[in-house]
Amino acid sequence: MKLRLSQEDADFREEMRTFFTTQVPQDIRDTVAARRELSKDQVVRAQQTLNAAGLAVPGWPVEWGGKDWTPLQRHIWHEEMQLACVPLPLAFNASMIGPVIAQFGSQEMKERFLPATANLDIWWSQGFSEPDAGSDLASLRTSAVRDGDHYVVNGQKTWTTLGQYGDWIFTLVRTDPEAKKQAGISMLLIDMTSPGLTVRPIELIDGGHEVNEVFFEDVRVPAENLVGEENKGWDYAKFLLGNERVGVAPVGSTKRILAQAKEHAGDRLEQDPLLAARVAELENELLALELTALRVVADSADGKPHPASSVLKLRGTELQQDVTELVVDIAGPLSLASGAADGSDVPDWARVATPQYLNYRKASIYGGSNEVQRQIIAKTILGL
Amino acid sequence: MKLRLSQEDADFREEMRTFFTTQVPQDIRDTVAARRELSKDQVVRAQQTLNAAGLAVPGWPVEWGGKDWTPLQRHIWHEEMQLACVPLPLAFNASMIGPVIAQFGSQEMKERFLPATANLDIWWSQGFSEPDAGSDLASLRTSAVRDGDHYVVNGQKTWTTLGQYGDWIFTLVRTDPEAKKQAGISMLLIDMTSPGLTVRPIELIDGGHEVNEVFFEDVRVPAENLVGEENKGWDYAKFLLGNERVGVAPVGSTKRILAQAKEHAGDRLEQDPLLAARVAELENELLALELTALRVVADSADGKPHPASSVLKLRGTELQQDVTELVVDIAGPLSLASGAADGSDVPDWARVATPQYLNYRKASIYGGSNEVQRQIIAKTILGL
Amino acid sequence: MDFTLSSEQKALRDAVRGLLTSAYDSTETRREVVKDDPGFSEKTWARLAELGALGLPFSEEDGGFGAGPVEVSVVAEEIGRTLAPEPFVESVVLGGSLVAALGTAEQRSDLIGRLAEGALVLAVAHEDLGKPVTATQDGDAWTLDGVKEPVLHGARADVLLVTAALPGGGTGVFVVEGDAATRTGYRTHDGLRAARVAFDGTAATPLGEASDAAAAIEDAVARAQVAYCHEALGAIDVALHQTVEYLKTRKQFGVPLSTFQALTFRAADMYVSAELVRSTVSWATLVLADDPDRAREAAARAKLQVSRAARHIGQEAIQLHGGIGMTAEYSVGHYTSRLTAIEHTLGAGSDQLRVLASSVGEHGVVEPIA
Amino acid sequence: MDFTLSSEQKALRDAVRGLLTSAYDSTETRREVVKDDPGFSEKTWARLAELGALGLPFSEEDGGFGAGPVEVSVVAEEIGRTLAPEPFVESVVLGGSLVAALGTAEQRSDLIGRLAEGALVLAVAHEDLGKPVTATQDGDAWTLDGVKEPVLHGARADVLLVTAALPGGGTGVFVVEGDAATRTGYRTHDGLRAARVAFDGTAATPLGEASDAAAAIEDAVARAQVAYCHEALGAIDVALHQTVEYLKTRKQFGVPLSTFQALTFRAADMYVSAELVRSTVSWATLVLADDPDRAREAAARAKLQVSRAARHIGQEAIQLHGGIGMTAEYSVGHYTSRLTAIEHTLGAGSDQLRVLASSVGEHGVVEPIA
Repeated sequence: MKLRLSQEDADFREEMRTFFTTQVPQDIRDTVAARRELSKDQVVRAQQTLNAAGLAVPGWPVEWGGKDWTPLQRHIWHEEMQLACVPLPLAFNASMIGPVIAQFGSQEMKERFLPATANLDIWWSQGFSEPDAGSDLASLRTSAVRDGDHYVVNGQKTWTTLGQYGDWIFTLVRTDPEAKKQAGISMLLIDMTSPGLTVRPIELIDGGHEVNEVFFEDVRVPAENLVGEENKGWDYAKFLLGNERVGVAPVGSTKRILAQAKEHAGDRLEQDPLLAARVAELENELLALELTALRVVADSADGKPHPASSVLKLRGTELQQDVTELVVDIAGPLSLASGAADGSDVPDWARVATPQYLNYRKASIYGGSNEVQRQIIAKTILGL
Repeated sequence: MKLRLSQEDADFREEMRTFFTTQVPQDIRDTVAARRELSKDQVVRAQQTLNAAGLAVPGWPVEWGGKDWTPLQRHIWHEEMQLACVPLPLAFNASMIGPVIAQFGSQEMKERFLPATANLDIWWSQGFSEPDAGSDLASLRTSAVRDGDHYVVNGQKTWTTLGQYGDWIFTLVRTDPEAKKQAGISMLLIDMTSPGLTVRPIELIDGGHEVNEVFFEDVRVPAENLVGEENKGWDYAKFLLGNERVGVAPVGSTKRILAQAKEHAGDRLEQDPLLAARVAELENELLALELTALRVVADSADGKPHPASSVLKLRGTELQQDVTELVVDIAGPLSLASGAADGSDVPDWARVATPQYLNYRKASIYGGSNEVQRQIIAKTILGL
Repeated sequence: MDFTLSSEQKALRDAVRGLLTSAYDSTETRREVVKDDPGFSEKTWARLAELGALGLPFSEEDGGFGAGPVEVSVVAEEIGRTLAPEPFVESVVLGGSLVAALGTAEQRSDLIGRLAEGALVLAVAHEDLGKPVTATQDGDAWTLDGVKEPVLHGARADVLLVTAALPGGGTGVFVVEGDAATRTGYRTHDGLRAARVAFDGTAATPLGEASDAAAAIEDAVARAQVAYCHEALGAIDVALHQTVEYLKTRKQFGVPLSTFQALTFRAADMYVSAELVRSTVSWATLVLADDPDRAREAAARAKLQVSRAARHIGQEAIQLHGGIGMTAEYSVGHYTSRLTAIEHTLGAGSDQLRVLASSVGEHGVVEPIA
Repeated sequence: MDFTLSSEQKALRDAVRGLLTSAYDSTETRREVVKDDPGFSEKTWARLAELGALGLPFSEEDGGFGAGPVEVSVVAEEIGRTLAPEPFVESVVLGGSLVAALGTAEQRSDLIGRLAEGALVLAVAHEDLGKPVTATQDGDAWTLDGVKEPVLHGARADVLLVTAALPGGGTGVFVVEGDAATRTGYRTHDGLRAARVAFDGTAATPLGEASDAAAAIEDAVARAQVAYCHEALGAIDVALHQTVEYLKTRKQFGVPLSTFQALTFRAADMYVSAELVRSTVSWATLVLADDPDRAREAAARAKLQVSRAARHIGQEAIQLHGGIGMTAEYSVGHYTSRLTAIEHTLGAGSDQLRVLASSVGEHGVVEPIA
């Protein structure tokens, strides 16, 4: 057991820190620091800056732009990005469909999609969830029927995050209606400009527009856009969802927001022992989470997932929510002024506090709810 | 809606307060205040003092010593006893078997048992739980087989609180082994000096002896000791367990212990804002509980149980546990000195703090665990 | 001791409920109403006046109906149940209480009379960003300088009641015509409205005497806090009810969610929170009516309990709904948003806790009944 | 960054585990051992010495084995897993650290030598009831006056290390032969032993110089705190494991308890707590080894996290067991009792939180790696 980073890792951290704080455009980092919504252009520019330096998709195979980093180095890369207010590479591209295509796609598919995916020339959306299949993803009903060289897709997807910017969408579709649940599912890549495909915005409770419904009405998809084999989509989806061990818990950004919260609180940290104690308790909980993430990356060299990794998403989202709630409490009555515009005396951080708090209630729902996480821990780890 | 007590109820409260603080022997009240174990003699003397004044069994029918009080008056009686450090009348007698005999027993059985039960001339024990039937009471296996004028009882009961003092035990026994679960159960009253009946102490984690196992080996019980009808025992047990609406939550004693805790804390309440906040929060939670109890008694005039009554046991035991935990924290390192005896400088309240804390972990388990309470709320009240 | 409503109070409840459930018969209706300024329905406001709801707590000689805190609580709870955006607590309870306590006979008759008729929206400009508004006297004339923000419904208000530092020390309350101040209105996250209100040598009239009104302000704040607590009770009730219904009807993995004990137990805990907070809030209303010396303590206790329950229930209501609970088309998230806003209006739970903690050594047990 | 044990450390763990699980092979065995004074097994203590466990953290020149905080943590965790009542942390970690830091060469060689051989039980008399013991000098001779309580293992100790107020200010540490003090021993709730130890002109020898040793005391306390945290980790692991096994095997209503999702989710939450606390405690040990300047901060953070996790898991372990968990014949309650004792030894969670809260404004983010 040892505490310190090796000299090599310490140098690596310094290199990352320098790159992120000097090479990524300031307007983008300022927007992240202010907890304001990034424009599509900002997300694209940020990722292209990273990609130009070979830092957008380190988890991919080296031949497609990946890095042969240790898990600890990937962890450092991921944390430093967050601490430096750099937007993470778009998850749909970098963590989801990219690795799936690299693993299961044909050579042709790889060449067609991977470089553009790494560089965010294609903005990918995710088409997994359906209105009647929440946590029970496998009960999906969107169908793809083979018709010559094409599949004809009909159905509806929902909770498609940033689908309004999407160029392509990777979907799970039912190709064998007779097979039981998981068995009849395939993964199809669909051009979002295809006739019959429409995107409808869903407004969230913070007033923002970040998720969408996607409707498919006789959408014709070339058969070459099938990933891997027909009816194997569930395996690819499991690979996709289980792929990421590094960066499951949003530690770095939560740390940053907590540090910002202390600045917002200012003198009150000294005057209000209850507030100071709450901050100290959160810092300690967050430290435990970060150390758990470090344990997981340090011990996952043998390729098997570390059992503690399952706590990262669960606890990570809880703490993310606790910290957004803290900021609202520090804002106090100013937290009401979410709609304040030019001329208001309410500082910007206080205006975004409640919308962010409301928005982050999603963190424990999306991407495998915390109930699903508890179920996984109980069943898989504890054998209950 | 109104806040104040009627003049009549205010007078009643004053009368109770005066009686409890002047007529109940001081040594008994001191023992309760010190959170030390009462001797059998003290419990008996306390109840006999109450009974002599007609205050031991107010919930019984008037002809057997009950009072025709309003629910609010019974609530006041119950609270004032606790605040005055008066031990409550033994629940097994006053709240459990007494009302059952009064409701379902023959005239002969009433005359034989009720006066002695009210006066604690008979100390009753409860024989319901069995080792393999925890929350699932109806799966009990102790059998009673009719043999002429007797039942022959075989089996084992457990968690028999204060069984070491018991003169008689009221039991649930299986009289029809063919019937499904609840249907074949009867209630038998058994003299604990009967041959074949043995009591074995169970030591608890606080080192105390308050529960027991009771073994029945061919114990012969006169058939006249059957309560009501054969195979109707489950109904009587439900009546017994559902009988009490007043006093479900231990509000008064928890309030008293919290007030004592503040005395123990002394100056630290001013010096330690976190401690003061924790006390204030507990006081507020306890106020909500007490007010809920008042709502329940005030609104239960029509005889139907108020839905909110189900929260009283659940929340009451949680707060009881929170307050015992607080006392340990106030004692700090002195809480280790639980075995200190004469000559120690550790104050008595600090010595009993941890054993009490450990002992009260039972509060959320015994008498219908808090999981059972949540199940009742979900099913019965919310219809889930 | 009595926690039940009289038959008159029940009739009032039914009338207000009827009015508001028809005015806000769906989430969509409310979203339409709050989309445009002033963020509420002038028609519904007028109907509340016709029903007598806006004059309830005021004496008959001032133009009110001589009812008490219980009647106010009945209206506030229905506001909460429907998330009605009309400024009942702001205008009637907070504003009206100040006028009733401090105003001259003439001011009372004028302002309360118009308020009761639905002809006046009052806003109290009390929050500032650490820099109090100052009042300056020149002969009989007073002017105000400084900024108040956020002022709830401040842009729409016909008349502003402004708390301001008096030249000789202490805090006074001043009446300012809405138009006389520079106002920038905006939407709050719960769909309601607030404003930055700036005073720059703005003409103002003292409400009553221009003397320290701190006690009257605290008292009016306590009344408004308790009314907000009732508004929260209404919202809590609906959020709980909707969650329970969702668990019964929504299927996952082929069975209703109510099959999952981990979820139903959490609903049970929500129910426990809801019942406990109802007890404390109802008690606080009775204290306002019968034991005014304890009004501030009772309001603090109620608001602390509401803070805990509102967070618990608001957060769990969304979580147990899952994704649908996050959407603006569905109502449960709006309840959570409104509960969050109520918590941060007139002092949060943590503020109440600080006050209660500082006096915890001054009593033995807390006795609910004097 | 490395959180794994070396093969030597694993071998040490296995050896200690083998020794302790055979010494305490059942709840009943431990109950027998702790029934009579001194509340632990002298034989097991001697065997731990034979294994080298009692000399681990000391330099070889002082008679130790030159190992570090990680090895100490390995032993402490096994102590926690078996609830072994031997005074490892008290004698070796707290007492031994003070001797190593402050003692003269002669004292070090004597006390640490005997400690490592298992020939010495050291107790540190540090807690008092607000009145510090005072040290008085007369020529070269020192005497102590006052009372220390509770002193863990104080009645059995061969030698006491006593913290005392020096005549010129500051706190010194004094060596007192156990017999020289007036000692009243008693049982603590977790089955271990403590004592009231009184000094009345009792002869004492300064440990090293008779100068202020506050920094060395704080440092030794930090080491002992982290060792206690590892003891807690061991207990937490077993309490969690037993609870999970119980849920799998115990039937209610005809099915295993593991059928009830409300229970299995709570077990999952216990697992989350257990993993998180393991991370923080392991880190604190690495800090002791590699970054001693941060030792006190790390110990405070670890002990705070242990406080939270120990309460959560200790309480839930009993609750999920139901009645059986309350009995002394079953082990899980003993784990809860021991966890409660650890929390209140050398500063509770609330004490750590107070310290951490007071410095929260002095840094931005908390960085685990320097």
